[in-house]
Amino acid sequence: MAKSVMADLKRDHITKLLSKGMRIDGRKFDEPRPLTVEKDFVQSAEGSARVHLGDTYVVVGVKLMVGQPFADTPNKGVLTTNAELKPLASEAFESGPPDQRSIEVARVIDRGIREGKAVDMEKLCIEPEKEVWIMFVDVHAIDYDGNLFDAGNIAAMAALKSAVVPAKRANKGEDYPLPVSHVPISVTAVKIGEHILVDPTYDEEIVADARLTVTTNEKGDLCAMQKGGSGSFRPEEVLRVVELSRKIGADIRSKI
Amino acid sequence: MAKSVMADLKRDHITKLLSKGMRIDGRKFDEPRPLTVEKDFVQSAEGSARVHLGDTYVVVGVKLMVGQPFADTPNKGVLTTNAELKPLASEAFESGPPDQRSIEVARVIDRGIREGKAVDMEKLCIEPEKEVWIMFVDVHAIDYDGNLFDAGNIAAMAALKSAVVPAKRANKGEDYPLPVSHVPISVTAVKIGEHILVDPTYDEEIVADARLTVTTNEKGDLCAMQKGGSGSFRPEEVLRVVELSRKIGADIRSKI
Amino acid sequence: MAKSVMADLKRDHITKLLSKGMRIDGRKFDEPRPLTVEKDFVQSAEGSARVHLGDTYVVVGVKLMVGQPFADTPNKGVLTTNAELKPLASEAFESGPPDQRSIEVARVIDRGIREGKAVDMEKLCIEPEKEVWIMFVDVHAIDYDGNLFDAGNIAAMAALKSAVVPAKRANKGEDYPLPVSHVPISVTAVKIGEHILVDPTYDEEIVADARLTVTTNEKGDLCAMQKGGSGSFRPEEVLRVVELSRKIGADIRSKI
Amino acid sequence: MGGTPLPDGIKLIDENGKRLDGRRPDELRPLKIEAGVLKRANGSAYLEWGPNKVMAAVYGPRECHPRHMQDPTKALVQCHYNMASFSVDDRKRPGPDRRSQEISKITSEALTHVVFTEFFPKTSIDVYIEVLQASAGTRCAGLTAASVALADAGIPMRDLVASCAAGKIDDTVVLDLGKEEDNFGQADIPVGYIPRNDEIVLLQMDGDLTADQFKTGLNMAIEACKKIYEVQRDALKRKYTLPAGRNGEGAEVN
Amino acid sequence: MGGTPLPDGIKLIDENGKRLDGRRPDELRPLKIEAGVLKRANGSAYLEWGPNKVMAAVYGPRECHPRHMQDPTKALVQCHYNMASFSVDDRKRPGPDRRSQEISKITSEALTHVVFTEFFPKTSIDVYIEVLQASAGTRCAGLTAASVALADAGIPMRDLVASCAAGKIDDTVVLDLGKEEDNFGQADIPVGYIPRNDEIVLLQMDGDLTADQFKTGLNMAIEACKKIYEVQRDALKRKYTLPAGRNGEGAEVN
Amino acid sequence: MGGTPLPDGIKLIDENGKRLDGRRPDELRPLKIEAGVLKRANGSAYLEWGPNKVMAAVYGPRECHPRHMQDPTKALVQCHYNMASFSVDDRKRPGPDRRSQEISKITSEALTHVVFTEFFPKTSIDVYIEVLQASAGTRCAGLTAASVALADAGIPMRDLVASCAAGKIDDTVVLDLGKEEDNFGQADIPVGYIPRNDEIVLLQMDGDLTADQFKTGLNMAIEACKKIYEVQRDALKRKYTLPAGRNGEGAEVN
Repeated sequence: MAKSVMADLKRDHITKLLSKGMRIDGRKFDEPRPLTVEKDFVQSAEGSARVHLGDTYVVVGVKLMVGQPFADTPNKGVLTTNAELKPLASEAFESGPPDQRSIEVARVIDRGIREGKAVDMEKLCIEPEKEVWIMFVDVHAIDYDGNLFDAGNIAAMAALKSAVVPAKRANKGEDYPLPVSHVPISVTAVKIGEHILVDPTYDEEIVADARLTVTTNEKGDLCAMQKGGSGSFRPEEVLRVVELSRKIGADIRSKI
Repeated sequence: MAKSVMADLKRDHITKLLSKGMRIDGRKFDEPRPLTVEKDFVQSAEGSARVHLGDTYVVVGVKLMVGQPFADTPNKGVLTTNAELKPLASEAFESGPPDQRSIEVARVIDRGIREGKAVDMEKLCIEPEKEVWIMFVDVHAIDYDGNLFDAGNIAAMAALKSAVVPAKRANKGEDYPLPVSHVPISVTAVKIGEHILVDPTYDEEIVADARLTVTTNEKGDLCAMQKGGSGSFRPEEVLRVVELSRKIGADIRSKI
Repeated sequence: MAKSVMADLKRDHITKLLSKGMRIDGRKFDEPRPLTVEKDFVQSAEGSARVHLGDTYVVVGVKLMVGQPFADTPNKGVLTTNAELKPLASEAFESGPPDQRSIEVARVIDRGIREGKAVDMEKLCIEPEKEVWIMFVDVHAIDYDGNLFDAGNIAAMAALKSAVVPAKRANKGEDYPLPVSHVPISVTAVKIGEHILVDPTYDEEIVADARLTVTTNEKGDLCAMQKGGSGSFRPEEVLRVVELSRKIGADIRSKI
Repeated sequence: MGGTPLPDGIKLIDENGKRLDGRRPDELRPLKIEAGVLKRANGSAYLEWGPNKVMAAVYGPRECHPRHMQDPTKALVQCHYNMASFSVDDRKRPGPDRRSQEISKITSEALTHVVFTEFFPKTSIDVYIEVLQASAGTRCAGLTAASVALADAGIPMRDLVASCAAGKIDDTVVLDLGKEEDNFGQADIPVGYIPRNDEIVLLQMDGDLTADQFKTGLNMAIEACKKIYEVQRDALKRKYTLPAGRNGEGAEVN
Repeated sequence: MGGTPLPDGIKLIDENGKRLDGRRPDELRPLKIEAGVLKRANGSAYLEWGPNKVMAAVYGPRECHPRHMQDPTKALVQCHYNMASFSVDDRKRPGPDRRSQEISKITSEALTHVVFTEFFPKTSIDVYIEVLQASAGTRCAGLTAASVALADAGIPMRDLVASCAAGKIDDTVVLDLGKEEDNFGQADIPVGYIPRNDEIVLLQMDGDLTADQFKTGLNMAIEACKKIYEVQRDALKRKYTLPAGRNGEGAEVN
Repeated sequence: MGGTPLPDGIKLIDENGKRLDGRRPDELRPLKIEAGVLKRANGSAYLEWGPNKVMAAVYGPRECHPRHMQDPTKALVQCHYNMASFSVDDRKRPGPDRRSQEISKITSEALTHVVFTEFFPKTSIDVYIEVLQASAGTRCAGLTAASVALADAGIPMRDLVASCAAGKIDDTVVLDLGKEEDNFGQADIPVGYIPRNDEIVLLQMDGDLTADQFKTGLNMAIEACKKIYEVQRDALKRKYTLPAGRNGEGAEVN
């Protein structure tokens, strides 16, 4: 019960500020938090990045291993995205196998990379039908202050951009940079009452009615979208978030 | 405690009726419920059936995939039977991996098919020691009003009879009907006090002392048997259930 | 709470005796319990032993199967050690997958066998990089009165010494005795207050502050060590346990 | 949306603007819903939508287990989406995979919006969606069926949720992708919608769309949801005015 | 009962009516039971039956965990049958498989019938059966050992359950199948039986039997159970009259 | 300690007594610790030790779940050691394996010794150790970081635990094995030590050592722990006297 009372008070406080056009950390509604990206943070990974988006802190490592292609894509590498939302990063996370929340985060990040054609998967084919590179993108939450969708997407893209295919180690020729063709960027907004805010903090997330993540590419086209939360969006609100995402996504892309 | 009080009342009611020679739904002691069988209900399966046995509703799908034979039966296909007793079908079922109840249902149905030599498993051999057809029989409970053993057995046999080996899709020659040689049918009876009733409803099952399933073939021979419940049967009661099963089984067989 | 009160009383009793130089079962501080070893207890295993160390009762079976070597040791067999600490043996054990306690027991026994070079693993190679013998050492606790580390180690070594490689059954030539080169023996001591006792019973284990297992070989050299428990050892205490282990280990080795 | 190229010579839209199964771009596959088909469940609905066959069952409101998940102020709407192992061409291993867990989550969230959860504190309302035969669009089919099952269970709701996807094939925005269109198409936009209040409660998208194409697709899906909504209402009316039977005709579209 | 054909020239019953191991059709393998062999368990029994080696341990009545499984009116008898990984020729993966779960269930049900569960409401009586060496008939061996272990634990019981299988090999009904007979035979009928009241508490069958053959087999198994029952009682008497020792002789048959 | 022979011509110690990375036998790899680096955790520490990168976070004391694990007289210190899947050359499958469970257990026991657990009955103090990059010695690195994180969380402690391993390579006892030394060396002795009271709280060993070599190695590890202890204290002082920043310099050795 105490928990719920706290959430109510928090909601009241946040809503009152919003009605005056203010967010708890002083940002504008369409302003993401400060972003720092440090590529090549982990030497044992083929590609990696450490990202701080405000106080949200994420490390992504990319590993590449030789394996078999799927039967229906015999000349393409394989992408596997996993998100570790462990209690290291927040009291809100639990030990154990991936829960629905971490599966959703992983799948939305995966969808951005996959549908946004971030990596030229045909260049990860070693021998059609026999051998391809399996690409593991592991997203580790280290400190959780909201919006793991975007922090994870940014870190994943930075890690991919820094990655090298370890062909030599596997006796498959010379190493070469991972062929990154596109940089799909996700931008997440939440709806609190009638207000729409981008890049929510944890406190904003827990009082939000609904969430919408939109992933766009360099051309401003859409490659992935995910609505979450038990609230709703009106169609025009969706279109507004799409526009915000295109604008802010371009900005973030320039920082990776 | 409330649960147990309800069960006691239900038991009293059922027992009182039984002592007058009556069942709660008006059936005779040796009378199974009305049966409807709809074959080929699911097009994505190689064979399928939808069965209503009274209000018990079961769907069975048969899938066939190319795989390796077991080392000790190098020229035979492989049978795998699985039962899904999920909370969709009843408050009595729980989510999660198969529990003892669903394992028992699956294994008793499996035993009937296997020991009753329903399918000529040698005709499911593609190349001895190398490739055979793996036959998956998946029994899904949709609405549970007792006696999944028999409803599942009937649906499984109907699904097998409707199944086609998808050889063409797997580049293993022409499609051919699944070679069904025998039609083993199980009949389940329960003992409540001194009374023996076939094809129990859910209410009869939960107040029953013991349960006995007997599976017989066209010749009236026995191929599988399973006693359940914490009560007991006297030897002559077992023999009576065997006779009931032979008689009723023949009747059911004619309806598939 | 009751549990904790009992533990306190037990601890008081044991400590009082220890301060008079006595253990609850009359042993000296550096005296292990009576040991009986029965090799070849299980015919279905390639090697086996039944061991009683006081009232602690353990059965170990060794199975050998043909499999693939690890990439980094292409000409060596593979050792896998597993400990089953199941509720059969004690109220202190729980059902389910291996917990931290049974993992620790298995890994300490494994480390002794592995680092003590008990088996000449190169003689378990059938064809380099292709086929080797996989050796499974399964330690089953049957009755648990403390010190499974040593009882398990003794039973494992006796089982290995009795084992025969079943080459004939697998069409890999003639059977031959498992090539046991060394007999590493572990000796476990606990610290209760300032006292150090070897081969603790269950009651001594649960009141102990800390535990130290030292595994030595025929030369008296050390091959494995494991400290457990939330207490501490002073460096000179560690060295004393090392000396005890070398002395007692030699004695136990002569009995296998 | 693998964007896998189509086998040679096959086009998803022919010269007459017709799709592989003869539909127009904005045409739904045939849809039939029957409410109240199960005895044990508190509410249920069976739906056939093109080749999709989906059963939805509702249990509750009932005590929420485990206790630590109880919400003292409202009911928890928990959806469990499952595909039967035989519902697809290659047998699916039984049990929840990552895809079905994601669908369960977003479906739970969409349904939570329409249920008056505050009427039933500490309880759980469990929605089971079983896909018996799958052919693209099962999450929309499941959400559509689940709404009817909730209403059939007598659970107080703000409104029904209707659900349908739009998509893009051969550079054209179309409605309600079929199986081949899903495999070889360019984008998919599943939408869950409440007509009365013009609210979107489920929304996903994957593939490649311009902002304009997305807008077109979203509107197309919304218009379709309005039709589906009528089929849902008809199914409920039929159940509560006619004597329902296992073999009774369900409500239909097309 | 794979009905796998026997290797050429081998018959399960020879011209003198003797079986592979020299037994007559209605002859049991040697059986030896020792009660009270473990210190930690509240009751225990160790059994050797032909090459089978089985340990049974009983704990309880004790508080039932988890709580929601407690029965306010009686004790829950929970049997856990397990085969050691090294008990069979091909190493078994540790942990319960589907077969052992089925055996645990039917063994629990058989034992529940003889325990005065109503004396111990809300508790659990846990029975652990560990098969150390397996050679056909382990479920009967386990149930037989478990009954003795329950009695050794001092748990009030209506009677002991004795258990034995009949079967069919070379078209002949025989008792207590051995390993080869189980692999190459035609049918198996495990029976759990209470002599005092002529009650069957465990019964399974697989293979191919006429109704008459079944009747013959059932009677044969029942007669054998009566002998096994005496071995069980002897084991208990021996334990409670003689000083028991680890190396003490157990009760025997044959 | 596979004792795998080194690739031809490579020696772990050269003619000048220097190791592969140029260290002397008793020389530590560079060590840097930063306290208080996370916002959500009650305490945290980030450590770089040679190529190892390790994060430790502490939550608690907080209510212990599940309840049946609560100790009515003291707090439970529960350590969860985890290696990130990308922390090693061959990707590690996510989730706890047997090695990490063993390390979690012995680390929990070592930390329990220094925490005044009796001050916080019924609670749990959870310590999460995440190895982001691994290069031999991660359990010592984790224990060292965790001690600082506990102190940073303000949890009353008897003292800090410092941890370091000694080992044997090329028949020489050396300190703090590197990755190749670990792979091709002869023995490893991880030690957790409390300087103030001369207490060993973590101790393992594997490989092949004479009793004298062990004694030498143990002393060498203990002396190193004393240095590491100073680095730990410096990290905490720096945190509590200087304004800490994400990019602020941590305490260092070497």
